[in-house]
Amino acid sequence: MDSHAFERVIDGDKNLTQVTEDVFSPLEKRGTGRWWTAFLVAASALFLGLVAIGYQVYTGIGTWGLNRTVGWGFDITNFVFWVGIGHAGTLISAVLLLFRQKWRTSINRAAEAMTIFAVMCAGIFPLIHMGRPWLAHWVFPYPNPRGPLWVNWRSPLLWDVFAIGTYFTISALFWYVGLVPDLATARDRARGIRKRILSLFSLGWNGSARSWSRHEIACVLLAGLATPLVVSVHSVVSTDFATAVIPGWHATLFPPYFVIGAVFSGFAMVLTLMLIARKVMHFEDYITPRHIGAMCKILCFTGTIVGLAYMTEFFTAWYSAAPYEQFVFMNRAAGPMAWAFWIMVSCNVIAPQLLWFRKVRTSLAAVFVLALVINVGMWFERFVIIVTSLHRDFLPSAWSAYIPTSIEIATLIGSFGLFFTLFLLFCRFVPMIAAAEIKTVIRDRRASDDAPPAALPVGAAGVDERRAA
Amino acid sequence: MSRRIHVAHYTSEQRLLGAVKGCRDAGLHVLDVRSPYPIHGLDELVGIPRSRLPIACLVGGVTGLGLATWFQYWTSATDWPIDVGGKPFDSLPAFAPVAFEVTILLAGLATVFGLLFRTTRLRAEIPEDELRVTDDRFVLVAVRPDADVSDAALARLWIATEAVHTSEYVEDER
Amino acid sequence: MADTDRTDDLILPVEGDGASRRSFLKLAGFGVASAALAGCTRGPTRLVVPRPTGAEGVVPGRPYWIATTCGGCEAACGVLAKCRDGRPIKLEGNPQHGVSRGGLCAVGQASLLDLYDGRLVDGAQLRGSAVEWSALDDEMRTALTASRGRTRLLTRTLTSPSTRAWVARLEKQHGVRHVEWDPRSASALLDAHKACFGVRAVPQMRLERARVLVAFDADFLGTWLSPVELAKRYRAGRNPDGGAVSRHIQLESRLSLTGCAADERFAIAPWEQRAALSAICARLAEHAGRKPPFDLVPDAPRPDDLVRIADELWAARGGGAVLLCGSDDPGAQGLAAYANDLLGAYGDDGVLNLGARSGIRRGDDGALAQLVADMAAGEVDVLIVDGLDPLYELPGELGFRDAVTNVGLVVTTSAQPDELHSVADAVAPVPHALACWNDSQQTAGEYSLCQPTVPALRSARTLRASLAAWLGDSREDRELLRDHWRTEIAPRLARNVPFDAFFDRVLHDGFVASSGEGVLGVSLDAGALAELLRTAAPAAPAGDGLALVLHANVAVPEGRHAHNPWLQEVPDPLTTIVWDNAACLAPETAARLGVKPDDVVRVGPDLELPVRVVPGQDPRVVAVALGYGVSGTDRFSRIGPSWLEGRLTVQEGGTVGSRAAELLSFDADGLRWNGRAVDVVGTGESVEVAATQDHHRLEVPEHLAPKRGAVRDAVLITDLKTLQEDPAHALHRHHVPESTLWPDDHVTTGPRWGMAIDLAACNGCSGCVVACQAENNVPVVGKDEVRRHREMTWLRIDRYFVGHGDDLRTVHQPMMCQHCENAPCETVCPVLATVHSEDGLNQQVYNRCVGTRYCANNCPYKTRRFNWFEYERADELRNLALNPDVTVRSRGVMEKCSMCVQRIQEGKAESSRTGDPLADGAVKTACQQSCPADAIAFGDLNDPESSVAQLVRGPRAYTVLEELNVAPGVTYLADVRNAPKSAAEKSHG
Amino acid sequence: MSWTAPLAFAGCVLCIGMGVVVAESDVRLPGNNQGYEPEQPIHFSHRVHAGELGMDCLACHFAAEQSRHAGIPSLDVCMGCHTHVTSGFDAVLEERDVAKAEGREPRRIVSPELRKLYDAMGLDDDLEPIPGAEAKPIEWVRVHGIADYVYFDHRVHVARDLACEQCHGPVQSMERVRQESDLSMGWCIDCHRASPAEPGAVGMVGAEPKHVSIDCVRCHY
Repeated sequence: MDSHAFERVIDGDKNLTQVTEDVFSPLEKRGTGRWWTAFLVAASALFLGLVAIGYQVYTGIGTWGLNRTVGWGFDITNFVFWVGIGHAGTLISAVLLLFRQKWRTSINRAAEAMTIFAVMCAGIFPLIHMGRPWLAHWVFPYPNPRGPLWVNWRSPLLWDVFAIGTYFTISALFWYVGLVPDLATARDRARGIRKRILSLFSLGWNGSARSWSRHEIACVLLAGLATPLVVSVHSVVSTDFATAVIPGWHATLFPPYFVIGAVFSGFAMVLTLMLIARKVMHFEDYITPRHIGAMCKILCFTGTIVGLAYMTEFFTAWYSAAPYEQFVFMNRAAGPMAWAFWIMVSCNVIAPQLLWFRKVRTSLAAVFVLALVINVGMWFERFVIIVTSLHRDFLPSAWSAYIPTSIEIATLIGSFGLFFTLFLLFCRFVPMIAAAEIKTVIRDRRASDDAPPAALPVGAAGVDERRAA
Repeated sequence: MSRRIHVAHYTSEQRLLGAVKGCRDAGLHVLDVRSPYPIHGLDELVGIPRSRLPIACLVGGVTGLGLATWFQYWTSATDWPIDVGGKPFDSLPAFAPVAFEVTILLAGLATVFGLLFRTTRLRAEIPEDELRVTDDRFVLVAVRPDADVSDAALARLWIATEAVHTSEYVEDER
Repeated sequence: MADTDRTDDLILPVEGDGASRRSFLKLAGFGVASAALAGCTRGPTRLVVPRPTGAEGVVPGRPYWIATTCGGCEAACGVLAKCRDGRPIKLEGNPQHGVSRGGLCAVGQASLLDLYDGRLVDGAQLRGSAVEWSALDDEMRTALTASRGRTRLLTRTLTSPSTRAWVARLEKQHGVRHVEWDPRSASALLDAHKACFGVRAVPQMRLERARVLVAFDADFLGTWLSPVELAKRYRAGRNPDGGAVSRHIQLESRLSLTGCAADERFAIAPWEQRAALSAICARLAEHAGRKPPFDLVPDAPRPDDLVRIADELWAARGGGAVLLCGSDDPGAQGLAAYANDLLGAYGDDGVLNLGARSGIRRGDDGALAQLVADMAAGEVDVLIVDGLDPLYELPGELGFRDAVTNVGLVVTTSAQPDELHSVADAVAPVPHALACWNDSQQTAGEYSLCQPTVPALRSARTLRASLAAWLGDSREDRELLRDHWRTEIAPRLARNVPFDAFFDRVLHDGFVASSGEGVLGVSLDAGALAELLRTAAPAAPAGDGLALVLHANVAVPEGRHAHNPWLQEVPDPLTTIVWDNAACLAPETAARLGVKPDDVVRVGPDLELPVRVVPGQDPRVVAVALGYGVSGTDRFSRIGPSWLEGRLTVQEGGTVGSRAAELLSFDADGLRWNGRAVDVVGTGESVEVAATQDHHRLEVPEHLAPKRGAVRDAVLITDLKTLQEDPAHALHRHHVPESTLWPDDHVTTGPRWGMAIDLAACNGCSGCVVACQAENNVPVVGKDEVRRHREMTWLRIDRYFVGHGDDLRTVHQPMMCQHCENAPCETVCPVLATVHSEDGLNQQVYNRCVGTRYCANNCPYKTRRFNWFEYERADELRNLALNPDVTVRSRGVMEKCSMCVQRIQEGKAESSRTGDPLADGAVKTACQQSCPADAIAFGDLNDPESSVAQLVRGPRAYTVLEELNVAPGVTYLADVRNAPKSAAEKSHG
Repeated sequence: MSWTAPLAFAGCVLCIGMGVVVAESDVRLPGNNQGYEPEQPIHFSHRVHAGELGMDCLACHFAAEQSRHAGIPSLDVCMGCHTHVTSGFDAVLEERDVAKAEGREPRRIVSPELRKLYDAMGLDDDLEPIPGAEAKPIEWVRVHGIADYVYFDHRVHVARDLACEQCHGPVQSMERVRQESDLSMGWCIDCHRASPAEPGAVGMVGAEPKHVSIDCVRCHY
């Protein structure tokens, strides 16, 4: 994926003014009918989820289909799924920035926003999966009158708290720092209360070279921090399983396997969102088939690695000669929950192989369907890892099944509702494309396009006025 | 003591860069350049010193690493050692993930706070004629040292560099 | 938890009404009620209400023990009632008691909860309305006088000698005829003994003497006669670690707990019993050089095995051999008696002792049939029923329901509103065994006393007191009892001691035994035996029909236990189901009928039951448990949490399980449990039965089995011969040397609490399950929650089948928190809610738990239990049974076996108070204490002399999932099978 | 000049600082009833009994020696003395003087507070039982309440000769009993950490027993 693959980052022969207009004018208009429809659907899903969560917190975790054997089901599946989704955003914004991939500029703002929203969705689950979520603050090591009693630094769940907390903070800061120049643009186009609000958030940005210089260094530094961070976050999430003794979880393969899976699922989600957004927001010139194609290649690559990871898991189990380990994988592929396993394999390993074909990569409809399929597959991957490993572990007497309840399904729907509600709000109120960054990639071509001014506009009057004032 | 500030607007990066060179040739001191996007190579031209943000980042990171490692060790092995799963009190390998995350967190916070500390103004007044800087205008701000450069030369310079708008004002120097 | 009241002080049933309960509060003394006072800024004000006058010996917060007798069944085991602040909170076996010797079964443990049953009748009732006792007494006196000779008293076996004395007076004074009958009848056994030896009695069974024990359908470890006593004695005769181990061969039609424990087990159909016994008898007679005084029954199943069994029995004759028969067929019982007589089992050194015959079964099926006939003929004016609900317990075909309408005055003493209440004219409710004076005679020389442990919670009167009142003696019940003891018992047992001292000593001890009863010499009446064999034998069902085997479950053996939620929620140790009975079929039978587990089948004309598949059962029978389908059990319909997808435990108006008593058959020789031919047909419907176990075998499913590791080695079984000859390799287990990456910086100097569980001793009786539930305030969660695999029991009994056919072995494994040294659960808890204590306990701190359930996921043994909901504690009266020393867990927290840490702390505190060091055995866990088989040892692993440390060093010791290196604190001792002797040895025999 | 960052920094420092202050200072957290001094149904003065009369705490709270609860004495414990002492000594002296002056036998003086005790016991002015009257319990207000998941054992602490005052404060000088300590977990732990292990004590972390156990199950089960 080098920038040479891109002759142009965007289509449509835009100049600076047009870029500004394209990016900012949708924010200044009323929402379209399509936007409102989408928003209402998403908000309804969110409302459904809130009702489900409220009911569950009020009544008890028993409203989920968990049992003595399967202590985690949809909750942690959704958590890992959403954390994984977030990874593509960071990868696009940080890793591709470090690799100076200019094509990222069209999609990085939205991808980062997606990261933040996905992490927010993810963060809900560890909170509500607690039996007593109102005591969730106990996971923080704050001074307390209990001794003080600290926390268990050995617990991967605690690592999660720090990893997700850091990830959210750094992602949000990175996103916001990158957003400041565009907020300033919006501010300068706005009036009244809108201008005052935007003034506050744009931190007095005036585009001075000094600011730009520091801004760029800060972005590179944050990208440098975010890159190992993003790798660590899903590695830490994977340790929730990898450090456990449960066969099917207890594997050193997990950190890289989870990270690549996260990238895979994240890119699938980016594709899903971008394909929708370019249509709805009319960003066809900015999110071009070349962008889609590049992401498809990443999907194909990561999907194949994910397939390799699946095979490695089976190989490890076989080669370990550990009967419990071997059984778990036999059970995964042929046991009572084999259907989930085969959904996972077909969606994540087999389906992406279609992306080897240029024809598929260039068909937006095919790519959209594939992205959805991969999203489903990656959700099932987490489900398979969590549930099939738990439901039949060591002692046969404790084996049991897991059937989700309506409350869990509603909560899952609600998390999608939250994600899309936030994303739709983002589309309406925040410049979805990093206009300032786009301007850097078009500048070479557009340098001499502006006609020279016919005459010097005299500004002497201005001087006088100022002096007088 | 006061000084005269000259502001010139341009429509492209090339013209701006030309103007910066022209100003310097003309003996004007370029105070600042404002642009809708970052322009590489301006730092030297305008004379912007090397940023110290990386240092802030490093300091934040080292602080985070030290603080997190010490705090985990202190709470688990010194303040209240508890036998957890037969692991030693000072389970240093298990402390690595949190230490790493806190390192990143503090490094990132230090960077961002450093950036904000150096660049932001909450009540910035953007002059009405500079609103297009964030859109498609390039603005050059220069100061004329005393009277070395004549008004006419200046006007010629603006025409030569294809400025679309100019203004000047007097700033009281503290 | 923070805002609930402290349960130990919450004595007052706040919403309870009735003067007795309020006065109970006053008597109970120290208590705290919570009241929110207006204007108070510090939350609810808590009141402390000390009793106005202190009671002697009762210190607030300090437990005291009252020796009394269990009222759970007729076996009348001795119990110590642990009381706090004026009420019993736990029952434990009385270790000194001659019968139960410290053990207590599930039913006994759970009988505590019945004391706090708020649904029981409070005070006398006459024709449906509450009356003063005096009004009832007047009515009864009139009726008894008027109906001279036409009054019948129908009771279970009355084990109380003082009550029997009053019954005798009643018989004498009013010509009342007393009929004894037992729902779990031993009538065939009694009748056979009567016929053969002239003694209508169940002999005392000294199983500890048996070297070869053959049992036909006798579930003596589970439900037959006196399971706790017999389990103790059986266990005493089987000590694989150095002592003698009896050979136990079980022949039975369904799989029973006793069959699971047997060294060898054969499934035979009920109609094959006579033939099998006959074959054994013939072989024994051949050895003895005698000719059997009866015609042999042909077509014995497995003749070679029977000959071998007979040979084994013969080799151990003269004291070491016994043949137990639990059959309802008098013919089979007669054959068993003949075999035992040949074997010398009734001799001085024999296993069976008719001298010290058991007093716990006297019921006479024939007398009951006669009673019903008399009633039908209108010859009964007054019927007094005690302890029975014939409308529930008897099949309709006997005609009790019609006959009872001919009776002028029906009196029941049942406090539980049962079916008889619907036809009874008067109710004279009896108190709970823990709230009254009583006595019991287990064998000829063993007496137990029963004393109140709590002030009366409701107005009730024992049968003795009622009879006395109706005979015009209005003394207090205690006086009646003392009077009997003064005149009848003391003179025999304590001639030289003043009565008061004697009585006080018995009260303190809970029991008294005479210094040995002689053995009753008997001689077999061959003619009577031949006569017995002429009775109708059970016949094989025609065609494809199955023979019905009705049996009692361990936890809910009879209908009267159906109102106990603790018992209903004990997973049946064979089927693992709760809150239900089922039609148990052998796998091949189920396949033949085309039904799967949970499919509903119709058994007989209209009994619909879900199917459970039980390997090892005879394929020609269907086994159904009695004791279910009791009317009024819909009180439990809402016992579980109610939520959107929650389902009721039982439908309103329905019953828990289905009543199978309708299928009992009554023929000329008495009640038949077994052998009725029934059609079993699938209805096409299926229900979700609540079972705690989904996978029943140690083998993993065949198509998923890895090449090595098809069998999970959670339970190890060894052979007695191997164990004795090469103990080091008895387990065929590769010992993994302990290794660790970590430095061991948790050196502790004190005890490390540990447990050893002997799988050879454990018979799965589930007494420990209820003991744990009672001790640790484990909530009852209802059928729906168990169906969702959310049972809360800290201690579960895993039941595994391993092997097939004759090699099928059914093993029970008590499984609870293993208190691992390197506990996987501890590492993963983010908030340090589960950490290790300095004395080796895996601590679970409820108030710190935020409920991530990570610990439960990471527990390889899956012994952690999560409070999915705020489980029901609404029954304030039942809450009195809560243990004040254990936190009542709120929703959202994890819990698990604590190794009864409250007992450890109590032991330490007492040791600290008295200054005496904590001795081995001073602290007993609840499960250990109750175990009738002494399968559980608990103590300090760091003390090499402690009993548990010695067991852990033994050759049978292993830990489950040893290869995970979690270093469990619970060690299991491998099951031992005393396999049949080799062919060479056989020829010697 | 930029002041966003200083503001943010100040905010963070403030938050952390407040946390520390709350944890370390006398700020009372919810659930902390330190200083609680409720009115009781009978004005029983610990100052008089434990202070002036010098009675041993265990004389009335005898359960503390044998049980986890110290116990509130039942009324007959009170009656042990108050059968004879029916009023304050001053009132008795005064009555004696008055009686002397009036030339009659001194009457029994019953103080209004003790009257409540006799009422509860169902006794008349001559301390004879009133026919038909039942003894009623007194509903004292609990001063020292701990959460229901905490099992504090008085007996162990008494056995180790811990002075009652150490936790309950100078009760002998309190007219009305006041909760002196905050009874927080940290307060318990601090004392346990500061107290040396009993000689021959068992199960301490490390090779040498350092202090009284602070195992969770010491109090929570």
